[in-house]
Amino acid sequence: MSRVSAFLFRRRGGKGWHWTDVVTFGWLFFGVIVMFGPALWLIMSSFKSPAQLAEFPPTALPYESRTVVVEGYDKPLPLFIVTDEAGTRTLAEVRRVGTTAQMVDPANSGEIQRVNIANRVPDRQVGFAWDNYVQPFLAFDFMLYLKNSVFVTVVATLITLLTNSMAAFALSKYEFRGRNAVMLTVLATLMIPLSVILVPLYSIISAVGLFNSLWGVILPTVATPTGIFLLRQYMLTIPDELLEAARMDHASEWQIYWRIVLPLTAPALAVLGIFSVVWRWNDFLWPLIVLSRKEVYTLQVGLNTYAGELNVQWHFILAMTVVTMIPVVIVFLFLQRFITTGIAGSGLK
Amino acid sequence: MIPTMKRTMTALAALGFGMMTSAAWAGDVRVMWYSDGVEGEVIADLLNRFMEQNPDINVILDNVAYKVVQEQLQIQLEAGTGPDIARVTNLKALASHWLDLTPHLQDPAYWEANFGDYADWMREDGSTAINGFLTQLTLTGGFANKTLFEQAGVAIPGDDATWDDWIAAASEVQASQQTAAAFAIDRSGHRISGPNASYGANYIGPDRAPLPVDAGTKAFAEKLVAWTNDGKMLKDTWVSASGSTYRAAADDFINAAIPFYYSGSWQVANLSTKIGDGFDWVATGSPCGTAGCSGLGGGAGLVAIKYTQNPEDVAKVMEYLGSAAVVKEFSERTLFLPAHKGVASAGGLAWASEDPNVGPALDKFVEASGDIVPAAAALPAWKWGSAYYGALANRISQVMAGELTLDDAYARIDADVAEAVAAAGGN
Amino acid sequence: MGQISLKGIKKSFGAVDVLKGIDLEVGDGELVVFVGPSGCGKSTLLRMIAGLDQPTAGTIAINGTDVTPRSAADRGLAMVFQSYALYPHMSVRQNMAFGLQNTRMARAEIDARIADAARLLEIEPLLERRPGQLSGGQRQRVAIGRAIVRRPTAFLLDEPLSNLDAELRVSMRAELSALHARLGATMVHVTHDQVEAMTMADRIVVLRAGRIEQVDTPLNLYNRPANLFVAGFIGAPGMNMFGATMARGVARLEGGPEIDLGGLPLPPSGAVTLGIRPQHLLLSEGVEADLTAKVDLIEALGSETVVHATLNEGAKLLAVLPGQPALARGDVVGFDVDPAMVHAFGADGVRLAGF
Amino acid sequence: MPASMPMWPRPWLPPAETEGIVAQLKQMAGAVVTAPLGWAARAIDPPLRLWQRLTGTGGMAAFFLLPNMAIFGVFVLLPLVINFAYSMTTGGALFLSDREYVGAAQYAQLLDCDDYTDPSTCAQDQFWTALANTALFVVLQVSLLIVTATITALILNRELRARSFWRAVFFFPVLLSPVVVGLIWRWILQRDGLLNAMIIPMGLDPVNWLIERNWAFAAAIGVTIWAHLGFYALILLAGLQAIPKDLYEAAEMDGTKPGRVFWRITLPLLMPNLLVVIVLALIRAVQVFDEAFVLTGGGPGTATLFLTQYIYEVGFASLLKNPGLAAAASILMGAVLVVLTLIQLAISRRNEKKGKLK
Repeated sequence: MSRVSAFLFRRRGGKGWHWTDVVTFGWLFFGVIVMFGPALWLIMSSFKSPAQLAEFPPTALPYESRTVVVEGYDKPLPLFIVTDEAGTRTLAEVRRVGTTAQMVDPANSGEIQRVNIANRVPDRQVGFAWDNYVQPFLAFDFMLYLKNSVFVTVVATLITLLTNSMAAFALSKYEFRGRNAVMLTVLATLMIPLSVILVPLYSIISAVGLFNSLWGVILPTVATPTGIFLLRQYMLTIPDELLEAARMDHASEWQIYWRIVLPLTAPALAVLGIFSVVWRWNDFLWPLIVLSRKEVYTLQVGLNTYAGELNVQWHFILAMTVVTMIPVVIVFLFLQRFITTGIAGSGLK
Repeated sequence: MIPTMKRTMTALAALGFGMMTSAAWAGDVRVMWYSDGVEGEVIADLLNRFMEQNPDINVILDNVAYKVVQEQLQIQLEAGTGPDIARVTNLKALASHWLDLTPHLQDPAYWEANFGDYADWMREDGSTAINGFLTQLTLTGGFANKTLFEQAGVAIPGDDATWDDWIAAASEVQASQQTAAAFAIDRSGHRISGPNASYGANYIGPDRAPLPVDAGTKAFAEKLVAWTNDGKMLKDTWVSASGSTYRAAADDFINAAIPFYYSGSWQVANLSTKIGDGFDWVATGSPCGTAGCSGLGGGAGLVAIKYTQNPEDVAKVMEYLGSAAVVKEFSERTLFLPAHKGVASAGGLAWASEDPNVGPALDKFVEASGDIVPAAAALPAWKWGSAYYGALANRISQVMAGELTLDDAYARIDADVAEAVAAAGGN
Repeated sequence: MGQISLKGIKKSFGAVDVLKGIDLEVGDGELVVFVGPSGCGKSTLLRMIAGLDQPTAGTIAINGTDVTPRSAADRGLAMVFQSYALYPHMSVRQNMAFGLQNTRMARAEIDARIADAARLLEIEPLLERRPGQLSGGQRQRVAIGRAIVRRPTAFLLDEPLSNLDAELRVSMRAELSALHARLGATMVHVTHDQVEAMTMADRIVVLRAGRIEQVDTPLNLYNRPANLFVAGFIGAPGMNMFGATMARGVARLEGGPEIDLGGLPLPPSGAVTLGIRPQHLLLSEGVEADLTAKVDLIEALGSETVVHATLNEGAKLLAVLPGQPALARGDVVGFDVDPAMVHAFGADGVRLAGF
Repeated sequence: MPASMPMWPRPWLPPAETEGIVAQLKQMAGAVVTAPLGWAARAIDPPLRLWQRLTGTGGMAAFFLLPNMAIFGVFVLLPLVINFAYSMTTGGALFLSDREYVGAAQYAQLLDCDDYTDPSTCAQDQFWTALANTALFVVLQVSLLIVTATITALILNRELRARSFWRAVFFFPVLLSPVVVGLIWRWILQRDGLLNAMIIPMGLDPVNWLIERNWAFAAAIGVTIWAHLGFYALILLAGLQAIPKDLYEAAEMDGTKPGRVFWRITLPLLMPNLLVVIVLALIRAVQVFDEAFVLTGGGPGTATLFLTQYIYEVGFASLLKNPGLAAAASILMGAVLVVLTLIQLAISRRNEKKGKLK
């Protein structure tokens, strides 16, 4: 651990500590706690039993009660640490009646002791409620939902990349009448939140028969103004001479797009791709509205079936949330270095 | 006429999109179901058994979030689509979309006899249709943390204790046991409507149009606000959201942060699982007001939807699920109160729980159902119920948050309800 | 075959007329250089030949066929861009193959052509590299290679040497000339550098402000510039220009000395401009110098010496003298003028008849 | 050589990383994906060449725009148009044909106030409360976000070990779904949540973070910053990395103090990125919904009720939906957004011009 921190905190300059260094590491330390802490806590909590989730104060680690099999009793009995005038000892609880618990010494099962419940605390050990993970996999069509989620994410991302880059190509490399009007429309809709057009969008989806279809989830999300904007800004930095060289090389406009512009836009495409994957994977509100048949549920929608009218089965939701986070994190780990390059180059500078 | 055109359009569009949509096949019956607890698994078991007996009918169970039933189902129905059967709580407001099963049932008289009492909750005013049945009867009522009361040395108030008595007792416990508050009520207009009725409130006018907020509602609302302000009522539940958002305080009760909790019978299974051996708890029925000691009935209904392609199969599924043996098993396994007259009056339900607190609690709710006052009994079958509940929760919580005065809130509630009625076309 | 003929080419961008009517014939196998100051329209003209821009008026014919409406892809020309415009994501080989693949050429043929061009340009070891990994000169060769493999009707070169450092530019210049000699193909070369134009061209087209000023071989341009602009543009350092007034066959320089230019076909009277190249001023041996000037600055280059001087009348004068004459700043020296080397232009700037 | 040697543009080369990325992507995608894609791209080339010959570049522009604009038109523009039509109608029906035309009545209803400074005098008091909340939220959230993102970018731009690790730390929440973000923080901030459990042992009084009006509002701001900080910090970081190092070296030679370096060198050169960040952050702040909705549900009372939530609840979530009123509210909101769009446009225009001058 100390070696890790020595590595992380060692300064390249190697000179003495300037106040800016103090601020830097203060901020970074704070960042790790505040940024990672909550996620770590989410993961820990996903291993807690329902009762433990409702507990206050919450514990950092998931615990489970220690039990013991005592002669004369069919089921394992939970162990408690009892502290009273007779001293501190570990007893197994047989039953509790009001404020009094009937307990036995596991070693000496004959004698029932009566203990005030205020004097005992459960004897617990760190234990992971794997059931939170196992149960949904058994009861819940996880593989089906995963398939749907992957389909939506992959197809939506591919369509997004293709159609947005084509549009961005036209908007950045051609002069034509109405170009500014198109650009203006795209920019204006950049800021229309989905929640505002839910009802009309829903009526369109249901009119074209895409209700309860994964395409109903995919299509409204792929024509992202953000994507066009990002890609166009990047394409503006590609010199027109390259396109002219290709024209001299007998290339058609389509080939210019496909073989010259598209590969050169790779960093911006990577950025849009990452965001598209993250967005589509995490999409919740819209799929929830469009999909109400289990064959077409995505993970996020399937997860939400644990939210009932009166009760929410948090332990399952937490566990499945952790599971659904994994692919996004993996995608990020693989592509994270492209993000900076892509943003740097995408004309956002 | 218009809906037919729309469906033709939809069908044409579906053709255009080829196999993108999974069209319902004849013989398929889709059930849209939400779960609060284990009932999803239980119904899946029951339906599997049904399919073994009826191999020609394929029942598909779509477990959805409650939000879907609450928010999206209505829009699906408007569009003339939707499942064949759905478990719904907003029964009355959507009544025009339900299928009349009468011509498809083998024995309508059985349905009339056993589910007839609640049939009005789900059919349009004046109709005699059989649209479905209640999967469970719910009744609002209180729960007390017996262990906390005992530790505080405070006696649990008796059956005819008033709300004031209960809150006074719970406050003593709060003071002695240092709990966060004395009590909590779920954030829901439905939840406070039973107590309102106990103070003489009535929402329904002679023409079945909504009445302005009356003295009974005001009496209880004033108490709630006062209790919130002096820290007796847990502030979090009501104040922590805006609009008509539902918030339950069950976790606070489970966590022993409140000695008294006013919710309803559906919580029994939940409390049993989560409290386990943590403390003893009892169901208390509803405390009394000046006009009675009423809770508010309710329930989730399983209804057939009239846009189905194969009503005969739907009727078969409904007949199976509504049969006495199935209702009994469902109730026993889910710890829900049955809404089936025969099953309820026969008694002897073998509750599938080892928790000693469960049986007495459920029995208490059955007993308390006799205390429902007429004004409360009429509410589930009233179409503007949801509008009224929503406005109550929305505005009273604003008073608790210090944003409105009570008088302003009453005026706002009346205006909100009137607006909702107007927006819905006023019919 | 690679004849290009331009007829009445005009080009306007909005209200700005960039080209004001260009007529030009480029013969097969000829290396023609367009030269002129920036903004003269030379690059625009080249792009119109290429098909990358459309003329506002006029026709372009290649080998007698009117190609004006054809797109760049269909004119059979190849172009080398100033920035080389190599596809950065392709290897050198792919860069060269791209244009051939677009014409659906057989793979074996493509490989053979690339191998030929690579050998010719000595870039064989670079074939698998990316443009980013090449030096400027190497990129230049690749850009030329990409044009060569196409076996085009004509090569269009848009300031291909301007991004190279001075030394490399000189050697590439020679290589390009050698290449032209070897390929025998028509080349149209655009440059703003008159040295480049002089050293490479079969014929030079001097452009200014959208018009052709003169078309001729390099030496003819040097020896017989058609007007003041060409005279000033061609040759380095630039020609000395003196305004003069003719009176009785004697030229009187502005406010100063008279030079007897007997025997020259000068008009008997009126204003003329006399041009004398710095190389054509000789140090006067005798007392009777044609021009007397005071030396301001001396740039000794070894083989020659550049003298900046001021005439008594205040006009500046530049002379390039052979060898290393013993001069110092402040010296007053006399220069002789060889009348045969004097250029004379009329008031309209056009070379006077008889010169 | 002529004295006025023109400034020729340097030959364009993509950022050095591009080639690596292309190679990587190719490897990752593998022949399985690229082969059919390449085949498809080749297959549609001949018909497209014909199309190009027939219609010229104008036709090609249309071709490239068509797929996106078709989808865009049906699923973005059309709903906006329908929404406008909705705002002129009343009733609970979904299809326009079933709705009753009422003209501007919904707008009148929304704008019906006795005193515009006091939402409680308005017929739709919660609309005005939401509007006021949104305005305050936008101002506070955006300014705080900019400051924290700038600090983070400055720090990440220092010569740190494991810089990509630190970058990932701050970027990571961007990957989480807004619902998850809201849930996590609700658990941390609720009365019996993690934060109170942590401060009680420190001898502090627990605070009901989501129930106290000001704390709840602050929580909404803090959590949205938490979720988006990384994205904006990265844009700013890209800008910082583009600032030539020799400027700093020159400043160091001059003995300039760090604060002065920041105000006089870093900030002016960072301005283009900063403007982009401000505009994007403004847009996102006006649209604030998911995280805040899950976190506070608009409470306490209506202290964190924002416009989008109001529209969502009125038009969609409540049992008695009023899509007409919601549509009218969204059109009014749109009017505000159009103003922001114009600002955005002006900025990007200016940047483009600057780029051309360079």
